[in-house]
Amino acid sequence: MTLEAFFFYAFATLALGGAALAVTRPSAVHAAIALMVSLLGVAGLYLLLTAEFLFVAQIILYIGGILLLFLFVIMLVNLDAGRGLRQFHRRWPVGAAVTAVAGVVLAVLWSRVQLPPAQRMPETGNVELVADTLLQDYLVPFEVVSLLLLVAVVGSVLLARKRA
Amino acid sequence: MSHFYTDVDHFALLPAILLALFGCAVFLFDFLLGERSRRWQLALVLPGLALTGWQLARQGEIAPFTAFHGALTIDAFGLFFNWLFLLTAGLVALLSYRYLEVEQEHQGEYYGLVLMAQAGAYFLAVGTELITIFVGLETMSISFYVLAGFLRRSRRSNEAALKYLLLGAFSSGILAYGFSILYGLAGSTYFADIAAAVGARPAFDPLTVLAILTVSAGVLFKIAAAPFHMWAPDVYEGAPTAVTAYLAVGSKIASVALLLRLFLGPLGTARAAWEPLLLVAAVVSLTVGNLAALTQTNVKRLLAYSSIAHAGYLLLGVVAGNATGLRGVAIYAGAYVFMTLGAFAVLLGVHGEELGDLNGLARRQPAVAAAMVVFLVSLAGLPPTAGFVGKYYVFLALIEAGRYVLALVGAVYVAVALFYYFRVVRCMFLEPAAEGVARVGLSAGVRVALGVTGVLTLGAGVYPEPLLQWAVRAVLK
Amino acid sequence: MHYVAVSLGLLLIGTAGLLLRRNIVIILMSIELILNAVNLNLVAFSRHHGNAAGQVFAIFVIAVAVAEAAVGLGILLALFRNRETVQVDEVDLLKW
Amino acid sequence: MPWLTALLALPLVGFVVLLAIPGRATGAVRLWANAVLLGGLALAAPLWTAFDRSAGGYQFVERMPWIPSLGAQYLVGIDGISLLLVLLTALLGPVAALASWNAIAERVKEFYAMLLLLQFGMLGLFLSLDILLFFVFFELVLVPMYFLIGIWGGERRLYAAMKFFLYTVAGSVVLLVGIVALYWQGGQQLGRATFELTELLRAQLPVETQRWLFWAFFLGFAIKVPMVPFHTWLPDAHTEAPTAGSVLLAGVLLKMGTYGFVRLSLPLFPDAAREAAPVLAVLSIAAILYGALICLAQQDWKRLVAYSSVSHMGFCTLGLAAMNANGLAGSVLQQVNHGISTSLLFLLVGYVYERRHTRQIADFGGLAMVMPRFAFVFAVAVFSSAGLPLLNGFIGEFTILQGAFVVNRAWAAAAVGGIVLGAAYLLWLYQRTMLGDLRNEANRELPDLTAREWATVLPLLGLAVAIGVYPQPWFAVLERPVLELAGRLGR
Repeated sequence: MTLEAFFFYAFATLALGGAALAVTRPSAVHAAIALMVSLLGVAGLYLLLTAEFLFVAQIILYIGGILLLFLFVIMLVNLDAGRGLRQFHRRWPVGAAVTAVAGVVLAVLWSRVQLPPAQRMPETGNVELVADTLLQDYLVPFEVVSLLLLVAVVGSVLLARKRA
Repeated sequence: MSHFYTDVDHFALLPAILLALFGCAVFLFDFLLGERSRRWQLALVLPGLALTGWQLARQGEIAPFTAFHGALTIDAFGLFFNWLFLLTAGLVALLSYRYLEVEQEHQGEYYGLVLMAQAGAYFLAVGTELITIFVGLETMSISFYVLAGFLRRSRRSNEAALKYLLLGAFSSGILAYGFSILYGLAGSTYFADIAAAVGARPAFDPLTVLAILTVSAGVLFKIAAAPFHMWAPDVYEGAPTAVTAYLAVGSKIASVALLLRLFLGPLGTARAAWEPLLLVAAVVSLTVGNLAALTQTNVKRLLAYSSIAHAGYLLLGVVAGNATGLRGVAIYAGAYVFMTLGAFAVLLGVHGEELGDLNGLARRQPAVAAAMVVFLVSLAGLPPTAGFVGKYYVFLALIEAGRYVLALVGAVYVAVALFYYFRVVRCMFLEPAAEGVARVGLSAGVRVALGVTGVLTLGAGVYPEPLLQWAVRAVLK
Repeated sequence: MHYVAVSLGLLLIGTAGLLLRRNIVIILMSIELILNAVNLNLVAFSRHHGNAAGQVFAIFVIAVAVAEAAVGLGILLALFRNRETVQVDEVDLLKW
Repeated sequence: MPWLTALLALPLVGFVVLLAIPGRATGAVRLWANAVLLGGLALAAPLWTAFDRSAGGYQFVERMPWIPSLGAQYLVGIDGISLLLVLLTALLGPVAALASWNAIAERVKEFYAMLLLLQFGMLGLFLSLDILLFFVFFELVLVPMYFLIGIWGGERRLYAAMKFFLYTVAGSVVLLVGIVALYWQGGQQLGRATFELTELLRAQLPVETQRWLFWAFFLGFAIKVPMVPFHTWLPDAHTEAPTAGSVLLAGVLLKMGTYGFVRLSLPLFPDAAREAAPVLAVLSIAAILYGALICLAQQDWKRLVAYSSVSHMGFCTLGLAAMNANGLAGSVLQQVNHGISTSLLFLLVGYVYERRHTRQIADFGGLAMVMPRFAFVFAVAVFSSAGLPLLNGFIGEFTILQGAFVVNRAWAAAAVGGIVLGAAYLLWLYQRTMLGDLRNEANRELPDLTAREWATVLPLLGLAVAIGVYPQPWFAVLERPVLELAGRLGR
């Protein structure tokens, strides 16, 4: 087993195991911590894929930003008060069946997939490469995403602020 | 300007820039001036829309072109849908004016979000690159999530926003997953490259099928087609009525534009794989929408189910797979804008949403009731209204494609739809009014909106030629 | 290919969480899992194709995830002010 | 002069002007509506003399582009068949309006607005020579009729209005698919897409296609006629509708179905029509006999008249099924006759109902003693409806029987049975209501026909007698179009 393979399986286990825990834990705080583990695993996979920029972005934005936001809200509304309650929908078999069917279909299809031939990454550093691509080829979404974030900021402030 | 951002690029982006600028201006004025600005916000929105319209008109004067290395394609198709967005946003702004005051949530952010949603929709109509489309879609969707929850005091509004967000974000995730597969397939996010890559693969290639499955799930959700429709009735019912109007019209036709761009563009050569999917979705949508609408007592919910059925008709036009079908989709989309906004304008005008609220409307406000009859007849698809022309084209397209059974199914559901639409008519004309219902004055905005939609719905039915000519040009090659 | 399998796993776990759980915060987390599945796909394909477009796409997906989470939690707070619950099916004024 | 357009536009203009009259000025509303409809009659009447009986094809044709992208035009014109139906419509419109003068006290303005809109739709249908235009008018009449029944109808008006509406729409959506398919198939044949009737008649459709299209059209028209087994909407709608509604429904709207057969189904799909003739005939005979038998069991005066329509329209469709000159001419004339005699019956029922507010046959008897003039008119109406010689019904039914006899004697024999039954229930109705002793004291003080009521029944009476005594001019108008059609059908 190569070192890379070892790391891949380790990170994959973290990602999937954390994810599985996150959606099954009754406590929202525990779920958030499990989610963090999962996100860390994904970040590790990014590193293996030589996407250093995303590795950093994942850690800072996701784990530093989004998760913090989640924890903050969980604390604010005292979510764990609901721990003793039923955690799953009454109609959970339907959801489980849908997921299972989708999973089987997608897995079977994926197992037959033939990807186009692989290409080598350019030799430039990852961060430069990403920055170049972003600003040359993806200028429009870059501009639009600022709108998106503006809307999100205005919207969340509007919705969450106390009433006058 | 640099080669990253040429004059052409700028010209292509200008309508969105204007919308964003005016949106920001609304946010800013509200922030700086507070209460005092609120009376003038409409005076900011309408010129913004007018300037946008001017730019669209300028774009329409020249031949189709692409910008940003093919990320945006300004063609008649995109312009057609953008004009529809413009009309929608303008009418929604007019409708919202008094409504927000009555609901005591008259806040400036509202109009800013309306413009931002339209800016996002702009990229759905002209975007030919996955990331642009995705970000545009999300800009629009997030604006709608916030708008749906705009009545913060109302639990129904909160819940509608929450449901919309949870399911909307889920569907965006699935759609993005599909996009990631398309990228994996082509190694590029530009439609031209993806189309070439898909075309080079054999029919029913697993990777293509995977992309189609996930992309269609996401898009069908966005246009509220069965079996991904379950959010629509709740969200339509719970959201503020003016927002529901925007949601039902703006979000739906923007997503239809997205669907056409994706399925006729990069996925065009894989037609054999997606056509059956859309066909099933269309028939199921017609069935679910029409049958569920039969028992509704809330008019907003009824219109939600009917909009699911309309998604079915739109999909039938795509399934037909010929030029007539695409023309039909464009005409149907146009008619849908007029008649649906009109119906919601009536609901806003009478300040009610239950069937019972409409009882005796013909006595209190005969003109409003008469206008509602026109909209309902058009929604059902009877002549001489715009809705008939749309359905006519869809049926014609199906018959040209030899799909007689589908045409017949679509036609039979017209009769079913009439049953529930005429329950509304019955309430307005044949039932006595409840005690103590006062005649409500119509705001100027509602009057204008009713007039415009009424004239367009009836006019496009009696003399459809201009609409047809316009729609013919808008067909994607 | 292995990365794609992990991604599919994340997608399915996220879907299952979304369809089965009642706690709104955990549903929002499930959506984050789905978006991570997307990103893993994108980055893996980016490596495979030797261009950075997939990574750029992933950045945008992260931005979208941030925006959705912020607005989602904002709505949650507004809802919580009106009624003290975060279980989905107690959000029942409208039929779910 | 664009004569037909003027005739068609008049009620529409009247409708728009009416909307401008304040609803409280009921007198002005009534006057205006009646004046407009009478004006329509004045415009239509000269067509009778101006019409060139020796010329084939369509006359007074006017054409304007409407939807060029679809090949649909505003194309109106008349031949002998539509001439008669246009005249009938133009006559029954003012009759219905005048008959409602006192009967309608509620929402007067809306009532007359609907009446004018209805008149517009009915005239448009008989005038249009473009199939899309035809369909638009076919649907256009539904909405005003829905309101006429639903607002001013009897106790079960909501149910009846919805039933009428849904039945007809269900048929017409199938008709629409048929029209679209015809447009497409015909366009393929002709090399250009068009809705123009005379153009489409040139297309040589394969029999298989004709068959599908014929049955699609059949469903739309058969529900409208209505033919058994699609007739169940009719008794409810006719019974619950206000008098004006019943008059127009029975007098004109039902003819839209038979007219659809004559104008579209038979000439466009002659091969399929010939094949379907036995089915049409059997359904027609079933309608004749079934309608008559049901009438014998009716307790409700108006419902009896309603069911008699099923029976009488059966004769019209039987004439169509014969598909020869006699059958077709008789069918068209019988459509006019039925319009006259059934309208008379509905008017008279309506007048009695206005006086007594009951329609139960058992509540009456011996009315001839208190209302002799009424009884006289009613007698003529009953005789005309029952097909007694020297009155119009006889001429129509006799011609149809002649036509049917040539094709199949059994059909004619069964139909004769229907005539006998018809005479039986009508005369029995007359005996139970008009003759005998005055059993019910409430009927003693009933006033006889007023001048206004006379004005509504006299023209119909005159026509019933005129057609019955001297039918030649009526057949003369029909001769050319009917021979042409029979030629197309190969009979």
